Amino acid sequence: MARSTILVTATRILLPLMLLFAFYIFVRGHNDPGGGFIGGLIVATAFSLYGIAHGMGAARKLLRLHSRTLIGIGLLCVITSGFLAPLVVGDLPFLTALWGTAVWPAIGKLSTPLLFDTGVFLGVVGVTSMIIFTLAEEG
Amino acid sequence: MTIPTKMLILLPILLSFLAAIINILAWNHRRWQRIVTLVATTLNLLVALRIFMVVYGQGPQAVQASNWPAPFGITIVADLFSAIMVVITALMGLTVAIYALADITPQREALGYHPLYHTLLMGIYGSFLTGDIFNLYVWFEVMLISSFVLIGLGGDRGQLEGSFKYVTINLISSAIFLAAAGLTYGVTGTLNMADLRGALAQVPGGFATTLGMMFLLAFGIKAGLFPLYGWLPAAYHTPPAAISAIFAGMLTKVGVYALIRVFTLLFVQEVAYTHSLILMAAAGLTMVIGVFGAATRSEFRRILSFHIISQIGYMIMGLAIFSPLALAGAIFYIIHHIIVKTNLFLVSGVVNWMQGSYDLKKLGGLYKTNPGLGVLFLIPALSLAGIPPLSGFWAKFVLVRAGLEAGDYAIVAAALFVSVLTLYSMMKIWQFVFWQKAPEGVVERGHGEGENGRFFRLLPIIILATCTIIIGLYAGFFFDVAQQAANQLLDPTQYLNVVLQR
Amino acid sequence: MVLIISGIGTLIFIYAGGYLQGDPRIGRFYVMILIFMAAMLGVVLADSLLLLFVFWELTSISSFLLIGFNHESEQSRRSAQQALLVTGSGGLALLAGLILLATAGGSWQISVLLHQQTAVTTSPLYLPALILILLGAFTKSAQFPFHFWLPNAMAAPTPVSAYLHSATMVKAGVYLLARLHPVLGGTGEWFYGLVIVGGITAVLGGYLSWWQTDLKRIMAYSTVSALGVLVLLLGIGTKIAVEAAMLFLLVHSLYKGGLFMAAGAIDHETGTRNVRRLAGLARQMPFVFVGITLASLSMAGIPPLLGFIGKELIYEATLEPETAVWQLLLTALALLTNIFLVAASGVIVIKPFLGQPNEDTVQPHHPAGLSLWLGPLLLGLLSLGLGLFSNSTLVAKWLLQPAATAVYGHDLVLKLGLWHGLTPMLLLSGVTIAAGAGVWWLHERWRQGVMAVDAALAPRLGPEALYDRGFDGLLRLADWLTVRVQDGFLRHYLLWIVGTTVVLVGTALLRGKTAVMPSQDLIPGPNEILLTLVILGAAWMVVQADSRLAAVAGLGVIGYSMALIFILYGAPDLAMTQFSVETLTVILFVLVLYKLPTFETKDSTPTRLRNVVVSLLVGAMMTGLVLAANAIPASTHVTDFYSENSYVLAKGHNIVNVILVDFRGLDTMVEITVLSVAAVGVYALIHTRKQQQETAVEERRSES
Amino acid sequence: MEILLAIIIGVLYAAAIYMMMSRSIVKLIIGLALLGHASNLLIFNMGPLVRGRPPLIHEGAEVPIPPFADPLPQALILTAIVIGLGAIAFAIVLVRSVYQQVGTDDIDELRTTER
Repeated sequence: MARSTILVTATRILLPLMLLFAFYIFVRGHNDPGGGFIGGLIVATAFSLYGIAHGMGAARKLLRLHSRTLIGIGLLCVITSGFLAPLVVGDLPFLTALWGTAVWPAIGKLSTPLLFDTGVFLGVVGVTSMIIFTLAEEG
Repeated sequence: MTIPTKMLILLPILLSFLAAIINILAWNHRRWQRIVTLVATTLNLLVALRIFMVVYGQGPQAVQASNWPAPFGITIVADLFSAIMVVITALMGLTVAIYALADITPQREALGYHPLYHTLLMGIYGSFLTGDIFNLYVWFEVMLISSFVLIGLGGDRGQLEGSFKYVTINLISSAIFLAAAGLTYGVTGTLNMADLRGALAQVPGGFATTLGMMFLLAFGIKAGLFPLYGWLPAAYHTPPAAISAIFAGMLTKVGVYALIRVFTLLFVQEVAYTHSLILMAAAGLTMVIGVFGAATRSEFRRILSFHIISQIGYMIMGLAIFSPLALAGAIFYIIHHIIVKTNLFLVSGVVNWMQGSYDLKKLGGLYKTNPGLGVLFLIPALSLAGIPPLSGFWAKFVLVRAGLEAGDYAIVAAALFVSVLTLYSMMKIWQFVFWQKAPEGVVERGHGEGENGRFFRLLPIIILATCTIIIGLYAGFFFDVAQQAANQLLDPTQYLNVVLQR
Repeated sequence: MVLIISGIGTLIFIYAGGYLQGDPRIGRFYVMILIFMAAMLGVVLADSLLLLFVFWELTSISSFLLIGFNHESEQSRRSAQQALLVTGSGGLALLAGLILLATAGGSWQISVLLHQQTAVTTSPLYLPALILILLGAFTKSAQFPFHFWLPNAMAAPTPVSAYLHSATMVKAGVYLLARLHPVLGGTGEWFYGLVIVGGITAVLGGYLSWWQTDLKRIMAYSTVSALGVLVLLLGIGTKIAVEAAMLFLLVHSLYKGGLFMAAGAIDHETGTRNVRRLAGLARQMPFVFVGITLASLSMAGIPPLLGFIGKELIYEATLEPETAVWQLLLTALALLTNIFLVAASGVIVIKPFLGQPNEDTVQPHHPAGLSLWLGPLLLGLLSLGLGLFSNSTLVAKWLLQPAATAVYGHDLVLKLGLWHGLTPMLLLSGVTIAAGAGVWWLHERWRQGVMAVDAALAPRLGPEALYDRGFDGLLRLADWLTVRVQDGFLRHYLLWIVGTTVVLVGTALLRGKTAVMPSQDLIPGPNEILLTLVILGAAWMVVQADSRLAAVAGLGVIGYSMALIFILYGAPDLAMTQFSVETLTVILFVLVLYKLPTFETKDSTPTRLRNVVVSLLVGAMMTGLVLAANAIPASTHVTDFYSENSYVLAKGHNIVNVILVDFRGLDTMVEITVLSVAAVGVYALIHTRKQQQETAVEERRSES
Repeated sequence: MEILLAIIIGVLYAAAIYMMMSRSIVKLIIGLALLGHASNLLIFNMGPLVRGRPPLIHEGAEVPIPPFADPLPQALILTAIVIGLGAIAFAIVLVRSVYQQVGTDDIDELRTTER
């Protein structure tokens, strides 16, 4: 695939910006439009752009983790966020929300819904990158 | 160890989910995947039995996921019917997993067979346990998409063709389901099924019946009702035996479960129209047309596939008659059918493993070389045909009796007629595969693979055959349970109270 | 009955040991026979109708397995299947009949039902119950027109024929009728049903047995005939008739068991059962000869064997009915039947044992062993002994009287004897024997002619031919229908589904007479109208597209327009998601589609027209549904709860997001799982292909 | 606008069904995608339409100020969209595999196992 120099340069700048934006969208999701799903999609789009510019192998390397592992970790976050309440506090149903008290910069209070949304975020990144990488490499 | 009920009911779902996650993470470690699969399915059987005992002893149990009271959160609820289905699912989950140890090739395992198997089970458990109509849609989807992948996994041309039809038609069913769920919310403002029971009664102008018809179509496609079943015989005979066995046993029954659930809990406004007319006609036609297919095909698994359809008709017949006895018969039939049908598919797999074909004309002589397998085939086959004292007889007996008591003579006549053809087609398989001389060129295979393959293949078949016999011999107990489950369905006061925390 | 089952069963066991000597499958055989024996005992001993039915079906199944014992022969398999289907269908009718009977009589216990005769016979369920039960009994006991399976069942090994298909299983139907006689009997329907069917069966069976050449078929038809006689007697239902039936049951079991075992011995020793090819066996097989002679004499009703007493009682019974017409008719039927049976017994004994051997005949390899001749001889002697001592207490009081009492429903005292004085019955017996001898004499001369007539008629009009053709026709219909419905065309499956949807949902919608006017309607602004037009245009573009790209572009336009709708009506989350998902979908389409061929319009115009009509119907229906749903006011309690508690309890400002991650978090958990599975699926599909290519490459490499 | 929306929904369903009943495998997939759109729009129309007021609670407030759009259908559609994406992605790739195996996009050819 012939790579255009503009795209290569652009993605180098674009990638961190898009990642930052995705993170922003993801974090503000609980209070404003956004959330894990959309954030994840943006990340995946960023990596695909990078892949188109630099080759899918490079994008894969940049992602470090295998998409499959990412999916697994995402799902693990989801189920963990559900199990926290019944296992830690006890006698609460699965997925009951727990909230921390300390307020963290940028993300606010730690909570199980946040962990849940993180799981969704990671899962979506894994899924979309897996689909795109597989298809692009094969094609 | 006692598990709090709040956790217990969700455990079948969560254990499967967890197993799937671990299997995704352990993607390239086949040994670990196998261990996880066996451990998870075994644990689930124990959990399922525990759920059954709790529900049997203390009545329906509910848990509000995320701790929001119904109808605002999503309620997971197990009444006796659900509990029965969960136990059966767990039993099939374990036995088929054992069979799969020998049947699923390493290539398929490398493509994600293990995680998919667990997400499939997760979807099935979820469908049986949820008390929310939209949540039911979601569970259906996870079950479906897992089945999509499983059915196409590692496939040749035939398998791809089958799965293509399967995918297309099931996506249509999903679309109808989604639209129906949306419309239901539109006219009632709620999605919780217990809440919907009261709300639908308020819906004016017979619109509830219209919604009922949409659900009938959505679930009818999954259950394989006439004339919506086209995908089933097109697809079920294509994947490996272990996969088609779990499909044959469980997937259509999820549709039947959903039909029974919504047509006892939600759509009981115009029973004379919905049940006595539409469902009754569907039941009769499904039975007859299905068995016609079975009587005339000559491929082992295609015969069995058509039988699934035919027997779905019996279950729906119980729902259509809509008396306590008939519903109990339908539930009994489901229990019996899942075990028997799964088992027959497994047997067909063993036959294929030994002689390398599913085509009746290319098989033969197994009675001479493997009389034990013959017996293992005859038990589920005769049970399917309703020969006493095996489980199928009691199921049929209760339904016929219920039909006669309700005065629905036409459907009873159809049911009896269908049983003759069922017997015929089972004997057809028997004659070709076991009695007739092996045709030229058939070589017995499968002995070179070592005793492991044989053991893992035969053990589940033996377990399931034993279940069939036990259900037949202790039919009284099983019928009693089915009757109680049916009573809970027809009078859902307990269900409503426990869900809505009244 | 118990005595017959166990007694003959024991003899059969010994006999089978000899008959199947050296056959590796003898273990299997014994197991099946034992299962059958248990089942048969169950039928007879059960007091519950349900239990009786359970055992009844088990006898059918074990019979199936035993008939097909020589399963590599096509003939055996066919006969086994035929027998199973005929008796199995009857069994199902019986099941329905028994359920009706239990409903009418209010109990499943036979002992309780016995006192419910009035309640049962006056119930509206009586007639259907009777018909169904009779169907069950008639098929099992090989009554006309279901008799044909029994001669075919002779494909079974001889011990099986002797045991199941003459002594026990086929008697189950008669047993059932006898057992239920006190409950169901005593009505006109009962009388006519049994007498007519039994009469036809008796005569037809006798007639057919007389000109067969296969020893076992001769016996099979004479069994059919005997069963007919039994049914006839039970139909008459008087005291004498019941006594006669019970006696004849015993008589028949004894002689027929003996005859079969003898036939088996002959078959075993000579390799043929064709009477035309047997002669002069008396010398080689003396014990078998004695046994078979005694049995045949009993069958022919020659004094002093037990058969004679049986015959006398039958005549006595047929002379009993009130009206002269029936007396005459029944007696004539019995007479005719017995004449044929006399002739048949002549055919069995005289030629094979006493005839002169010629070049056609087969010589036995060696004399029959003890286990092969013991059975026939014992049973023959028993016939003789019981005949001689028929007036003893043993026979009358202990064996037959209780049985007859149970069937008749009232106490009765039974007196038997060889000599009753000069009665009409004795006269009839004389006529029978004389005429029988005459008919046997005719046998040689008429056989050719009879066979020709039969060969011409049976394939067209015989019940077996009708059964075959009926069943074939059914299968052909089934095949036709299946191929029609399940034709492999996905589009047809879709058409079925869509058509059913339109019919069912449409009908329900119209039936419901729901108002289809939304309760509120925003006046659309210009941009909204424009958006609508864009979507409609895009839809048209998709439908009309000649190229893939245009279709995908149209699809994309629709998707993005939807995102706009979402923005317009306060759903920014939705809009963002829709926008990004649509982009991803389009990318996927493009990635994949450029590998696929361009559209070619392959549908014919009528097909397309049909599709247009169906699609428009669906569209109209969905619009109707939406409008109808909009017209119905919905409760807002759920959504109110969300907006009230989203911040207060769930600590989130974005209600949609709070629903997703908290209120309905379970949905999202599953949703993300679905997505993960889909990704695994994409991976699996692509790699499946890779695996296949690799194996193909390897195969090619190993070939070259 | 509800009426217009209802018409759009009907048209989308009709187009979807029409596409699905054609013999081309690609058209079928496009039909499936349309079916998903139609269903989503149907659900969206189930809440009362409100212009430009998303279900957000403003900073400092405890409840949203009415009128605002019904949040529940939005959440349902979000779930449905994501599930639809999964299904469509899989279906597209499946179609490609089928095409590579069978070598035609004619659905009527896909019946070798049903004879």
